[in-house]
Amino acid sequence: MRKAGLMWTVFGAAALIAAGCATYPDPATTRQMAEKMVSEDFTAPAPALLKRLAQDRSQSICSKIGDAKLTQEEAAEVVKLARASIQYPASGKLVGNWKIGDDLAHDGAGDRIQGGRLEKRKENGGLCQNCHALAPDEINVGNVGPSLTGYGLKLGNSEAIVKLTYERIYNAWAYSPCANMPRLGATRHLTPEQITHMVAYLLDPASPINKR
Amino acid sequence: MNIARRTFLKLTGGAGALAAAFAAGLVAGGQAWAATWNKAGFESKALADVMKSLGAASAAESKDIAITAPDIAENGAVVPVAVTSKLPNTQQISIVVEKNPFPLAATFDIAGGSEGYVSARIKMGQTSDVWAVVKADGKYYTARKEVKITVGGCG
Amino acid sequence: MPNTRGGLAAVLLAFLAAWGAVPVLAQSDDPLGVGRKMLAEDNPGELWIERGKALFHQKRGPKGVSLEQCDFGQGPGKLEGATVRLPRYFPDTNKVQDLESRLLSCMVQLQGFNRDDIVKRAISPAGSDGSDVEALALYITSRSNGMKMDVSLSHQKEYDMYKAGEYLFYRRSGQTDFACVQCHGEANRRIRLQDLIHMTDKKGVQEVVSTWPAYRGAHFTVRTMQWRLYDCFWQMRLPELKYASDTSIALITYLHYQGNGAVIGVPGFKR
Amino acid sequence: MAEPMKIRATLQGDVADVRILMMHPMETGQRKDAKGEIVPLHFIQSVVVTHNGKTVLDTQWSQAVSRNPFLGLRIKGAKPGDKIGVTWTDNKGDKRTDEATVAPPS
Repeated sequence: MRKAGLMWTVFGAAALIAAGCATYPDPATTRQMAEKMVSEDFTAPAPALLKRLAQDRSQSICSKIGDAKLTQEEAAEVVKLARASIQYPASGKLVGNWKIGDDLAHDGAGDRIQGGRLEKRKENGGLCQNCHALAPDEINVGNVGPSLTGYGLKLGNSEAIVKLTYERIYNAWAYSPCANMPRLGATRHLTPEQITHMVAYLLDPASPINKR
Repeated sequence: MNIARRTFLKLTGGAGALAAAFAAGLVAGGQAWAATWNKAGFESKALADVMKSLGAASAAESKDIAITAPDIAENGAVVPVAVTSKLPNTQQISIVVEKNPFPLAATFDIAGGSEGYVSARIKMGQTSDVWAVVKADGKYYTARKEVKITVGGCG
Repeated sequence: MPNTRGGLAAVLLAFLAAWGAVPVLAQSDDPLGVGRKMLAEDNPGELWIERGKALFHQKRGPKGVSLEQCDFGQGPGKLEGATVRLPRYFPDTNKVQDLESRLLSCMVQLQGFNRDDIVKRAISPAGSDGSDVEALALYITSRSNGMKMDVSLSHQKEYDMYKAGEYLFYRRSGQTDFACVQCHGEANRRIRLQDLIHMTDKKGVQEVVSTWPAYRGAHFTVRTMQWRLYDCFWQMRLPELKYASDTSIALITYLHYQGNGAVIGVPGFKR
Repeated sequence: MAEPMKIRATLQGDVADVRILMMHPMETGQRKDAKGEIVPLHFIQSVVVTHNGKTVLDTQWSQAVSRNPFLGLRIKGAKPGDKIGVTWTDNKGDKRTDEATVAPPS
């Protein structure tokens, strides 16, 4: 009975296409076609770099189409994976040098691929300026993410805030599953040491971000 | 390589002929502009020297000159600047970018049939005052406006 | 302890939310607007239309023929209104093609150019005066200026491309965790000072599909939709998108269909 | 030999609004190419605009004028069909002349 029904569906769809009544493919077929495209349509100077296109479990969950919402179970899984991903610097010190952090926050370069070449740098830029307002007098800042102006003034620099700030930069999805904010530490875009400098830039009272 | 140039090469039979054609043009065209091009002004590195070269060292500020330019330019390589002079008998308009390595960007000599208005696009290395220096009825006047430059960084 | 952490996180979220709501540059006193308007009024991109027209009619390639027999869907050589229906399915190639992949097919099949050679030069290097393909794409699109985008889905492959494009628009990957929607899913957003077009909004996506090819001020030359997509993937730190690939055509099909009704006006002017 | 200019001249009353686009690299002599070599100074030094053959604007430019330059001006006492001529000359002696007619008010 069930088999017969399935047969009907298959023949039915074929007949509809033949009659000019083509229609949207189902999600599984769409996924299969699109993933095949992704696997064929990109080039990189080294095969290992093509792996950047592969999705990890969290990215796959966080790729909701249109208005589709995360289920509670999915959100919980993303948070769990994010928490497990967080690593701390070998020194154990979560607050680095705010001046280095300032430079990093304004550095949008590193690790891009163009003309068959990888943009090789010792370390990547922190990308903050692209999306966040930073020091009060800065004009050339984005607004995809919330303003970070006065971050330390507002939140202080208690041990708990230090840890929270570090973790949010390392993997924002531990607190906001599937947020737009990249998981900068977890994806290895930044090193734990770089993140400590950004923590200092956000929290240090002397940092330009906390100037009134 | 543009098409026009490629076609021309074919017609004249090679780069040698092209160079010869240019050389011929250079002599005629070159002399025509060389007589008027304000070499001293364009090679000046300081605002005061530019003003001197224009004969505008003692120019007065005027409210009859309007500079239209963005408060913030997204791309310092292409900053639109328009100057409108309501001063009677406007004869010349210059655009000067104070903090450029060579501040004098352009000078426009206006003959009788043209209004006291010019619009152009200029390069700016950094945030700077942009000056309009206007010669009207034999006297010099100025106006200025600050244009902030944000360098695009990546992309 | 978990409570403290939750409490702190809530404080942080409240802080971010409150501050994030205030745009740094208010819409009313748009300090960039004057410059943008002045630049767009006189668009140097128009200089490339004549070049594209000449290239279109010139006998070129190993076979020494013009592109006058190229069929963009309205019949050989018919350019008026051709791009409003692209991408579309073409029986001769049995593929859904956008403007640039179709142009590429014609340059290879009609004119005898080597595909790899054309692809290598399609996106011109920085500092140059642009490629043949860039000028051709602008000229061909300009012949639909003033007409409304009218992409239809009727062939099964068109439906497939549309859905694949939608999937790819939302597909997150790489070290930035970005899909298209992370930057183009909300109104009034900027990367630094550059406006991000809100592409999940009808008006936003219409602006995208009606203004390419465009003169890119920072490059001093004309750029195409294929370049726009390539450059996004570059900025996302992903591998290089192949020119005229199915991935690009799928995304273009998705965007163009969403943007139906937009009135084409090229070249656009981009910062 | 260079690419043609794009000249638009439209009437507002008896004033012709003239807008000119030119294709030119306007090299500053400071930019380095992909190979790291300095690209030599190459820029338009002079643009002369005529109205029915009579010079109405005579410009001197430096390398600080943007690549693919734009020039806008307004000519008094113009009528539909009047001829607007534009000639640019660069520092290498390359030059180009184009002409347009004044369009009636739209």
